[in-house]
Amino acid sequence: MRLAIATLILCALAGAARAEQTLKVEALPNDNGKHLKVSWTETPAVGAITIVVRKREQANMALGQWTAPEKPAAGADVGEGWTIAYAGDSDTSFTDEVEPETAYIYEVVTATKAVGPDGKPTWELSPGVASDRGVAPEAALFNTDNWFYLAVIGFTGIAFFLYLGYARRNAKNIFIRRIPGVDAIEDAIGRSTEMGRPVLYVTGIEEIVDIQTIASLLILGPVAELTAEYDTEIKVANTYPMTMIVAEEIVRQGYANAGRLDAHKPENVMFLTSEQFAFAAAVNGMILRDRPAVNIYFGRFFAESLLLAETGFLTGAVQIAGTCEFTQLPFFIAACDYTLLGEELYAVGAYLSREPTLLTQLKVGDMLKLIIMILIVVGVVAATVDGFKLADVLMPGGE
Amino acid sequence: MTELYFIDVVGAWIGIFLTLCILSFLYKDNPFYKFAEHLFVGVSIGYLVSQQYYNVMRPKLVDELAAGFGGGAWTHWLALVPLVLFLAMVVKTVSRKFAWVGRYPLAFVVALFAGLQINAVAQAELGAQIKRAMKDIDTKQVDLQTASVARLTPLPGFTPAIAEKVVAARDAGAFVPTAEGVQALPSLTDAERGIVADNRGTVKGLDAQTGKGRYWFGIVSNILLLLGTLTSLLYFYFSLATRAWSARSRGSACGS
Amino acid sequence: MAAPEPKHWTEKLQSFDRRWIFLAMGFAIVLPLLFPINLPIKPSPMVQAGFYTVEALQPGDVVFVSVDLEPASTPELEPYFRSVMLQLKRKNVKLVIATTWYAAPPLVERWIREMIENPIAPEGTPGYTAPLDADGKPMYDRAYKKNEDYVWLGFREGKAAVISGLGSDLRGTFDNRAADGTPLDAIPIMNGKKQLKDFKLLVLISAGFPGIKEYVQQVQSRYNLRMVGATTAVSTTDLAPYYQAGQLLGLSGGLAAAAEYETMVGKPGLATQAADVLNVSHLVVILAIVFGNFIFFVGRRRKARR
Amino acid sequence: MKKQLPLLLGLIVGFFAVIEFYVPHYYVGTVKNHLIEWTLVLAAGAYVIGAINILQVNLPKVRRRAPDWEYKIVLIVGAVAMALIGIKWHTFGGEPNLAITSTITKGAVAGDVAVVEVSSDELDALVNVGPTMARPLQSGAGSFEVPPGKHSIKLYMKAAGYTEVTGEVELAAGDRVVVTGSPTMQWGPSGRVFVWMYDHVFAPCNATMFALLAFFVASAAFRAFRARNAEALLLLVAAIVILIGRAPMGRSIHPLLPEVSDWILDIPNNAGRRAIMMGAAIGAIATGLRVILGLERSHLGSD
Repeated sequence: MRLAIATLILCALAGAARAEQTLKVEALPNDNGKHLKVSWTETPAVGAITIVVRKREQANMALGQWTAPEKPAAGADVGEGWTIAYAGDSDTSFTDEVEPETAYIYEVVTATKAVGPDGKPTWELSPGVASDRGVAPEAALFNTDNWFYLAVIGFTGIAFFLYLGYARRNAKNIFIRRIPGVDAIEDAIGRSTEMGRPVLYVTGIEEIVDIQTIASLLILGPVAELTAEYDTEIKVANTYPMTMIVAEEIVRQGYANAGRLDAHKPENVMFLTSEQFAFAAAVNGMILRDRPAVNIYFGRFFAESLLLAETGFLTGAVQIAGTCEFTQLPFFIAACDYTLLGEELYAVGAYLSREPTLLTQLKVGDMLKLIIMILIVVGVVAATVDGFKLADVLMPGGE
Repeated sequence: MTELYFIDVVGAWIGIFLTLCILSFLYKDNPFYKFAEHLFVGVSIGYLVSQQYYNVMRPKLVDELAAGFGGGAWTHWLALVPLVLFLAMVVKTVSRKFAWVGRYPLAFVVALFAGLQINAVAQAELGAQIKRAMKDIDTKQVDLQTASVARLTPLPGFTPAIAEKVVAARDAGAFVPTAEGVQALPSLTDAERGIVADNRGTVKGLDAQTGKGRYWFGIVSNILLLLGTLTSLLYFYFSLATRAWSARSRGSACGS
Repeated sequence: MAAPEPKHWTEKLQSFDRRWIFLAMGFAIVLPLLFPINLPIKPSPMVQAGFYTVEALQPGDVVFVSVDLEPASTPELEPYFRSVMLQLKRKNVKLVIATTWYAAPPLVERWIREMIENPIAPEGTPGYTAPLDADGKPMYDRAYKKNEDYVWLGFREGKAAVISGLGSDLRGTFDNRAADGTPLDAIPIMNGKKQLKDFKLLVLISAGFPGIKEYVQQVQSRYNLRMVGATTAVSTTDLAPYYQAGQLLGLSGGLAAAAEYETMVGKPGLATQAADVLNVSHLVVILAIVFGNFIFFVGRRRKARR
Repeated sequence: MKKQLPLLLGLIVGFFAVIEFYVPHYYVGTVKNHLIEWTLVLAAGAYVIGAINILQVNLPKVRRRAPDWEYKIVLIVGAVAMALIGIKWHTFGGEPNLAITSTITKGAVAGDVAVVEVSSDELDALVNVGPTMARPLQSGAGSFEVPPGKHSIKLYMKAAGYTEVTGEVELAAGDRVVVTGSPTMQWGPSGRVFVWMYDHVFAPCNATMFALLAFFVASAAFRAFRARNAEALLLLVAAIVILIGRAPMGRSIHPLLPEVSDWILDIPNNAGRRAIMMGAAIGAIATGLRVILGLERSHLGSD
């Protein structure tokens, strides 16, 4: 026992005597399989720099068989199989990007400026400290930093299926609060039939890759059904061709469900242009010249929201808008008759069709919101009372 | 400005003419606006078609297939997949009988981005906002005696330069750790002294946020923020009818 | 049919034609341009933070500039671009420029020809005193040379996906070549630059989506990048939380902030002139609100008394 | 059967898109990038169908002389013209020559200076010899005295949309070099006519449409901010405080104004914003799941 302690003190002393450079190479947790973390202890004296070189494990080059170039930069090849991974003077660790599934050996060296025999500046290298065995990056299969998001999505999925059974059995007595904007849709379409003017439906300014555009298209189905039943024309303005193709399919489906497939006019579902303000100009033209009785703006909108809404007000149309784009809500509230805020856009389908799956979505959303509210209160109390950061436990990575 | 070619001078006048055409829309819809609108929409479509071809179709489809034909790696043949899906979409718009073929590209695109958006939204919107909502509401004052440059910079009246000067003065020992001391710091330029003076204040300003105790205005604000967030979340609850009374007034608030 | 009772002036007011307001707004925009009032401009903290972060750069640093806008947002963002380019060029900072907006390339290429390939404020520009560098010499900006002092990478379609691509593999996203086809390996300022984190600072000029928000969400926290930005007034409230959370080192939102940035760089230009327009037009909007309420209350009292 | 298979494809692709976020393995990352690239190609290809749709919508109106049919012609002609201008015609006969040709004759000039003589078919091209500023050629010719050494030469036009002809020349004292090369007019997205249309049609219309917003904000404010009830009054007061607070003059009217307007934005506005964002996120997650799990079929069309 005493011998062990003695040797410990000895090498501690030895360590202290000559500040010896140590090198550590490790694979990163939650890594995509291409990164290695290289760290060392000694920082170079002023004017000197640290150079770290790497080589594949199989390359049977002996250590130290390389010369430093005049201006060492990361990525430069030096001698057989060795490449510079890092050259700098301030850090004591860095993350290196390497080929996946290959083991690498690193060597760290401090290089001080010196004048070579032929008068040209060269680097005088201290004896290199190399990692004893090759280390390969590890590709993780599950990112532990993101577990909370998977939990949220998993909960939503499972609760969805559990509640769906219940919702299918008694969809009638499921209570959901009134949203004035949604009730107004059916009255407005009725009004458009009386006035004999078409319904204008704008699916937002974003491509189909955006969830708000997908939500807008899913609402278009029931709305098209209503216009088929009330026997009035629906004009759908789209910003992107892909959205137009899906919208045309959905409107056709709506007319088919209402049994009025013959009344469906494919050319009423239009691709105008993808440029934001040219689209606003084209829709303004439609509003002024076709004079629709109802303007429905569902989806993602940006600066052109007020252009459309103000022009619509000029023609006296009933205007119903819905978006999650926070910066545009004030413009819609100021200029439209009814505005759906944020998540109400996703709830419109449930009100129009009272379909079990859509009602389930609202109920599951409420459950998730309740859990999140409790989490926030608990998190704040914990953070305030004894500084325990629940947020960092739930979501380690990120801001 | 170097003098322009004649054609560019003509172009400038065309630009002015079109600007006035569109501004005439403010008066009322008129043929000039209709002309400018349709020309603008047409030109933007042409711009998009050309831009989409040279920035997407050419590099990601035409060149890939050419490389594939030229005996490149097998990965170039992957570009056939979008080509097949695209042809399926064309078939759908052309013939009603084979329209079902067009379902595959639509299902593929809608499902892919629904999935990607779920995660993006879960992290960037839901997760980030929950994290911000969970912050400690007990905000302490910043102690000028010990705070680092990074802690000092966000204070009102501070810039990175002022923070460094305060830390330097503190290390030199000649520094009174109060807002007054900061303003009276000899090494400040008068522009910086003006900035500090502008942001003094015992409620919300520099004086309130520096010292050893608590920053009360910050605490009250945080509590209000927390309560505001929770009540707003409840406001949108689908299962509660509490909003019936406000629905009527909100409905009329924005109805004219 | 007796002649209808003459309309009381309050009823006439009810059908007030909104085009008078358009006329008032028109004058509010034109008059201050002709007769400048030059109200004082005091830089706000967010703008100062951005200015000082850029000021801290050293000659020879390489900065990534993302210009995500279209002609519509030029009035709010061109003045900032001109000022920050002057600030960077007079410090001889190298520039790598790119865009994720399809409507931007011809506009950015014109700006490059006007402001980067030619000096913005060379020696002897009236009303401009260049700041002094470490050893007291006045720093002037000069004509930058393509692929030596700056690189124009051009545009890539894909919106937010491009930004996450820049974060992980910048060269792959631009197929290893600049907009004019020169391979990136042949450009000196590009060596060692494989990802966004290899740049000293990111200067993001964004008019909307995709823009600063996508840069913060996709790459800022993952690669711990230093970023400053400018945006339009309407998105400022959307992006201010990122400044408060420390993810953005500085933010200048809208024309007012661009005017502040111009005064800090020391070369007042378009934004400073337009700041007066901003003040007067804000006044017109406030008057419109007050006048609207006046009509409403007068009308309601009239109805109540009848 | 025709609807089950696409739904299955949707389920697989959607499930992968969800899982991708949680598996850092680089295989998964490359597969995701390929999928995204395919959707980009699909979206670009969709413009072909978009163009067909535009013709389907507008041509009947022209044939039937529906109201405003003349403007539909302007639209179609504008689109077709801009698309044609956007094609790189100048590269069809092989890429234009971008390098200068230079022939050096030794010892042709006295003294320790060298002469660069430039001749170009493009009569008013500009030429940069080494660091000197651009100098226009006189009807295609020009000669410049330069110190000996390496010089980069660039021939270009002052208007955008032309190719640049560049090259390097190594000159010793007394050399005379004849440099020829002429910038050619480009077509396609950075071509002369395309950029002209962008600068003089696209940009003014784009900017002016955005400018209309200033007028509409005033008229919307005039109409909407009427204090009908307590809520509308609150809306009105907050709007005015922030309007003045954030205007450049705000700080000089009263230093407290920007403070109050910032507080309104930081606390009450932020609370509402946070709740709406969280609620919208929950709604988006539920909608996205509905699409992936195949509970939503309307986008796949009728049988």
